[in-house]
Parts: sequence; C-alpha cells; structure tokens
Amino acid sequence: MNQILFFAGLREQAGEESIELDMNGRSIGELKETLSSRYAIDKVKESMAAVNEEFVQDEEIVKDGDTIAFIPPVSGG
Amino acid sequence: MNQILFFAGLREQAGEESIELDMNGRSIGELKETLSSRYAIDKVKESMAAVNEEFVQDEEIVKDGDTIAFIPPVSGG
Amino acid sequence: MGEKYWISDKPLVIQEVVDLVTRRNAGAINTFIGTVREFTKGKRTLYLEYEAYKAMAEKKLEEIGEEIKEKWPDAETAIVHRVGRLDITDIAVVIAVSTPHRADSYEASRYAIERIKEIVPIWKKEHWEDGEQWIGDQKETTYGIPAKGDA
Amino acid sequence: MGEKYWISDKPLVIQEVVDLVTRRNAGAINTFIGTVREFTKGKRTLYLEYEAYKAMAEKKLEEIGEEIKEKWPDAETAIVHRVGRLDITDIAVVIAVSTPHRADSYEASRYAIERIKEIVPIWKKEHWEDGEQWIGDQKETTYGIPAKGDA
Repeated sequence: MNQILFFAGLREQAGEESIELDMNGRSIGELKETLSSRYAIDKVKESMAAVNEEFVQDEEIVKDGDTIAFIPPVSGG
Repeated sequence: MNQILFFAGLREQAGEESIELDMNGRSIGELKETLSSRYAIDKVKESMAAVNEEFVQDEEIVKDGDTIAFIPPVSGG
Repeated sequence: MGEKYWISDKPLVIQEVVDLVTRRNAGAINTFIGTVREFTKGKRTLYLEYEAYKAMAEKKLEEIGEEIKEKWPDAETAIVHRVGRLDITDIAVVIAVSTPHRADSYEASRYAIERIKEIVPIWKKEHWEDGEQWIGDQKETTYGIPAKGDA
Repeated sequence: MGEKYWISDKPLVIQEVVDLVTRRNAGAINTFIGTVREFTKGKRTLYLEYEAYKAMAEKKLEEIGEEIKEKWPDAETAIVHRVGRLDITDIAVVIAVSTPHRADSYEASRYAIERIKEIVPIWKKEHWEDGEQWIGDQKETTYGIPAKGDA
C-alpha cells in the first residue's frame, strides 16, 4: 500500500490529509491521472510530487510502502 | 579659542585627547601644518578634519569657538 | 547538523538562531527575518496561516544549508520557519548566516531565502476581511523538480 | 529619529535593534551583526578596543539612515555600534533595516555597513599576543571628505 499526502489548497480540495492507494509499479503520472479523474483532485496537476520526501518527476515508479506527497506551489519565507 | 580633538592613533601620538589653540580666521590646512611642525603630530596629515562634527576640506576657515576634530582612517563595523 | 534547521509552532526568537552560527572565526552574521505584512498590493491581511510538510521541510532547509556550504565553504547557516497562525508583524522565518567576511554573509543569506521560496514545502494561507486563499509563490507555478544550486 | 542611531558601551542586544524597525507594513528585516573574529590573515586577536567620537558618530549613523531613506524610501533603519573592550565573538555593530519587500532590505543593510566603514568616526585597536595597533580601514587612507551617497 501507499500513503498519499495532500497539503494546503490541495488538502482542502481532497477533503483529506491523506488517502491510501496501492500504486506499486505504477508511475507518479498515472497516480496524478487517477487522483484527478477518479477523485476530482485536479490540483495535483499543478503540483510537484515527492516520494519519501524527495522531489520526483512524473516518470518515477512507485514501490510498495513509498509515501507520496503532492506539493502545491510553495510560499514559505 | 578653539578646541582641537584627537582620536585613536592620533590621540596616542599627541599624548592628549584635546588641546586648545586660537585658530580664528586660519585654515584647517594651516592648523595641520602647525600641529605637525610645532607639535610633531604628523599623523594629522593622513587624517580627515571635522569642524563642529562635519567633515571639511583643508581650505575651510576656522571661526572662534569652532571645535576641530582630526579623524584618522576609521575602522568601525 | 539537523538541529540547525527546523520548523516550529512557537514564536521565533532571533537570538537563538544567531547563537547557532556565532563562532570565533566569523566576523559577520547576516540575518533575514520575514515578518507578516499588513498590506500586499493594497489588500489588507488580517492574519496568516502557515502549514508545512514538516519532515520534508526540515530536510530541505538542511539541504539549503549544504548548498550554501558548497558555494561558501566558510559559512555556517541556521534556519527556522514557523507554522500555525501568525498575526501582523509576527516572524515567519529567521535565517542566520555567519562568515569570516561580510560580503559572503549577505550573499549566502539572500541565497537561503530565495531557495526557501523555491524548494521548501511550506504554504501560507492569507486571511483577508473578505476571504481567504492559499498563496502559491509565482516561482513555483511551473511544474518540475526544483533545480539544485543555481536558481 | 535620533534614538535609532547610537553608540553604546554595553553589550548589544539584537532584538532591541530589530524592535526599532519592526512595523506593520514591513515584510522583511535584514540585520547585519559584526562580531570580533579571532584570526585575521593568520594573526590571532586577543581582544579589541573600539573608540568613537560619540556625538559625531551618532550624527553620521543617522545621516546613513537618511541616505538610505533617499535611496529606499520605504526602508526604516536602526544602527548601534559598541565601544570599549570587546572579546572574541562579542558584537561590535548591529544594523537592522525593514522594508516591505526583501530585496531592498538586503541592499539597504549592505549599504549601511559599507558607509559605516567610510564615514563614521569609530576606530578599533587590535590587541595581539605580540603587540597592538590602531587599524585604519583601507578605504579611508586617501584623504578627503567622504562622498555622499554613491560610495
């Protein structure tokens, strides 16, 4: 299983801080597609993704147990 | 009369924090000449001068009551 | 090293951050303090809320410290960012960089704040009189992995 | 305005200087803290002594604040410089500049420290293991009235 984390505006759109999905062997791009079409969380498309706290590209393949976070445009400082 | 102030290395060379001289109507350049030839305070030549806390050039004419300070190269900060 | 880069939900104390970089061989410490401003483009902010992906944010702050170390080997850096509700004039971030000479302290500190705005997963929500909104930094609206180093 | 620019013979407190420039319409505060460094060009400093022409120094610090106001109209500046004996890591100077946006706070703060080293009558005497010497900043060995503004 994989834990998917949402933050800021994305968390508000998702209505959840996190959800669990089995994405083993699938790509981040596929996960974005799933979240946006099946869960209507379309803001993932403007977000960066991080796997286990490191930024990754859409091509990244998820392994079982990975934590995936979607990072909307940041505004710290 | 005029009060002449010395600071830092210049004060150590002068052996005094200040001296009194009547420089009314004379220039800062003349005062430097006097201090360096008559008092052997030759470091005034590498110093800036201030009259009443404002930097002045050698041509500045001193009036009675003015306070003259010699400002060796500064090193604050 | 990790203890010099952290996210806090308490009011920030500038001196604590400065203490972390003060050392016998530094002659210069530059600090940048980000505070909550009341007016932005004529719009009045009532208060802000900051949210972080804490574990990753602390890791990214430390990474910024490492990038600085590569570019300015003599620099020591400490950074804390606050989360939660912040009122006007409250401190959101404190960066402190010490270096032997002053020019580097300015440059490295500036580098740190620019990088925070690029790669650290922290978000602010503005609360105005007539609404609220999560703010996305203009820099990050293009998609991709933030570049390392030369931003 | 005068109370934001002063010479002190007591240990400096960063927070006090920052408080003087904190305000609702500033989002950025840059501070520069000059500390006593142990080694300069391989030579070990034991301690420093700072001396000031106090009245003129405070006037010149305030003048720097006014120059900053001309160049960065939204900036607020406070500067304190210490005199007397300072040990390694003691703070000699604290500059704080607040501005609405961060770039200006860095630039104005940098301007302030450069101007201090040019026009403010403060001197330091280095005490080494094998001697002592009044230090003159390289910038000021040429004679003349320090230029206003564009240095």
